[in-house]
Amino acid sequence: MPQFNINNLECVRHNNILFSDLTFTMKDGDLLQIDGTNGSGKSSLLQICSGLIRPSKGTIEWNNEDIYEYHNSFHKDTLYLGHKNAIKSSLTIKENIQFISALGGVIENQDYTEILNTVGLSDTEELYAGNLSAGQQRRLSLSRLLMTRSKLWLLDEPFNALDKHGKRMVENIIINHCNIGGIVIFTTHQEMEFNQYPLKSIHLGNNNV
Amino acid sequence: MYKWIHQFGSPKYFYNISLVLSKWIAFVCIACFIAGLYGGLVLAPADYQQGDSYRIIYIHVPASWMSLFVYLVLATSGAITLIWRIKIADFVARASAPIGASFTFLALTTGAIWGKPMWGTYWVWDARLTSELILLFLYLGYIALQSSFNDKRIAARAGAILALIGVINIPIIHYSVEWWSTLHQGPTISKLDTPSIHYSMLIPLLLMLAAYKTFYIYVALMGVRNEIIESEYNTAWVKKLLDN
Amino acid sequence: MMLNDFFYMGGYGIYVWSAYAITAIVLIFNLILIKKKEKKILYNLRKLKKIKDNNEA
Amino acid sequence: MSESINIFFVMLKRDLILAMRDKTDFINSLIFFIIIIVLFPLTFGSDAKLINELIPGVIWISALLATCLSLESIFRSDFEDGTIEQITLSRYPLTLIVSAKIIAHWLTFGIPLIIISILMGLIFSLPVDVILALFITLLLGTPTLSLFGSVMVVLTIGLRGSMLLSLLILPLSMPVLIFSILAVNNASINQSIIAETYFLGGILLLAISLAPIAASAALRIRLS
Repeated sequence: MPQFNINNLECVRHNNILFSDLTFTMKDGDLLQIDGTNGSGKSSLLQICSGLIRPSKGTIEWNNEDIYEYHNSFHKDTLYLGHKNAIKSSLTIKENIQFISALGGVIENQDYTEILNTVGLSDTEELYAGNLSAGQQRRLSLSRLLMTRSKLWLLDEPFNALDKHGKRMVENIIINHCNIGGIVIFTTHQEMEFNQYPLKSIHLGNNNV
Repeated sequence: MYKWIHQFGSPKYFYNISLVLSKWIAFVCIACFIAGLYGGLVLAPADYQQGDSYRIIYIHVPASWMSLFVYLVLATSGAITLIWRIKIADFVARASAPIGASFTFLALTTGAIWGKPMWGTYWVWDARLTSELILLFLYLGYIALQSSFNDKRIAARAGAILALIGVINIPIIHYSVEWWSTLHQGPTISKLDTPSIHYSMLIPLLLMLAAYKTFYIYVALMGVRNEIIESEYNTAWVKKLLDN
Repeated sequence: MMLNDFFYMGGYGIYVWSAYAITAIVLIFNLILIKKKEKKILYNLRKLKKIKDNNEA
Repeated sequence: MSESINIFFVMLKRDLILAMRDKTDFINSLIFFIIIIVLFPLTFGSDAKLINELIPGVIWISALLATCLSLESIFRSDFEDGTIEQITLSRYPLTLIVSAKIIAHWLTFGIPLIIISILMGLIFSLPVDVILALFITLLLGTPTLSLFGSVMVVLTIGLRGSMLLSLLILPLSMPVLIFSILAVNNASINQSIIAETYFLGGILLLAISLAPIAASAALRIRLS
């Protein structure tokens, strides 16, 4: 049973302690929202959880294994989505989506129309991604949530640039993932509903959890 | 062993040890300089071919040896930084780079000055001078890379990769330059058991080498102490130190 | 006479002594630079500490 | 395992398509390459014998500078749009993906550069042996430059100015340059170039085994 343990985490950026003594545990089906003011370290926390940056203190364990020591097995179980969309504007939507699915480890699924329908980009396969609006690019980027075998999702501001409809869509994808035992950590400063799904939350900035 | 390394790698411990060591090192350094200079400039006889101009050897050869040695230190501490993440290794590399570049610069200028009476010109494309010049570029690149990062931790790790690639390349560079160069004299001291120079010339040379090495250690330790204080200034022992 | 010979270096004096002079300058320069840096760091940190202490008091 | 090989080809194909779509980057560096070569005869006058002696070396120096210039773009767009994080955190070995990117760069930039060099040799009517030596040395040398260069690109990406990149690459590429020039010189006086070829091959093997690992390590460092 996968578990994600954060112990005594401390993050220092530019000689400022952003947060310290942060400890929490996540089990199957857990959904965690991190909020806080700008510069409170939301993105840094997600980047630390993803293994991109090392914390100045503390440990992170996945299945009771340190994520730096066993980074191969950790990366296989993790999906990280940052502020940036990782979409190439000079590739078509289909080419983008093919690359996303290959990187996510889902190869057998060659029919992308359903996925494009789900994220609301139907019949756009041959368009260049550069022609899409910011919101549409975000949707395209979020399509990686549908093409991954990873259990732990780390989403940085997934609702950015999305309209009400898009927000609902992403909420549903996240709830579906949690319902089948996935773990999701996301940052946002918006109020979230999630159809009464039990939502944990961490507030950064005043060091209270 | 690992525990010992970690204890030695603890900034406070290193700081205190290095303070004590520095005094002795300074003493040895000055003694070696005096003895080496006296032996090299006064006692040693003039060379039968090069006359007194060969006396530049006492500052040229140690400088070029040290230039290579310090680069090895950069690469070694780089490897330690990458593998064990010991802070002191970062500091050693950071403190060593400028002095290493200085040694390289000295090896080049003294070599060029020595070249004037020997070859009739300041610069010839001699193998050792040329690879020394490339080594200087490697140092300058290292320093430039390190100083363009704001985050010292990232700077140290990026520098470590550069130094490791550089150190792998140094033998290749040296060999390629040697291959290419036609104008070069054989190494003066390749094997210590069969010295091609007389011992009255050799002993001052070794003394000067010791002087250079201790000088390097002295300056590098001082640089490391600076880095330690700067990065640990939030800790209790540095605060106490600042009160004095 | 002896001293003259010493500085004359069999005609190579200018080369030998300029090489030694450059070496001395560069090495001493390294020493001065690092001493200066030490002073600067200590000065800055002490100042910083003073500000902090005053804030706390 | 087969999945990892698949991602290698996916990455390679993607970078090749991208290079074909955003042609400006590598076409500009190829034009830069040609212009430098043309500048030399303009500076040294039209003495055919002198030019013939100089031009192989000139081609090599131009290749070196143009490679420096073109390498800069190899990871740039991936850093800008966040792809690099997705790659680094993916389930596949980073070295494999990085290797695919370097190979793609060499295919789109190195091969045209070699072809242009041969054409330049023909235009300047160099002896066949010299052109052959140029071909062999460029074939072994340009991938080495791409490999070591890519490490330096990752180290310097996003830092101020691209001068730093050249400052790091040029000293390290000295051996490749020296052995290549020696080979070409030997060819021009009808001597064997086998020894130099072996050295270039050896350096290439070293670069193949080291550079992808170093570049991946550098990537992880730069993202932290």
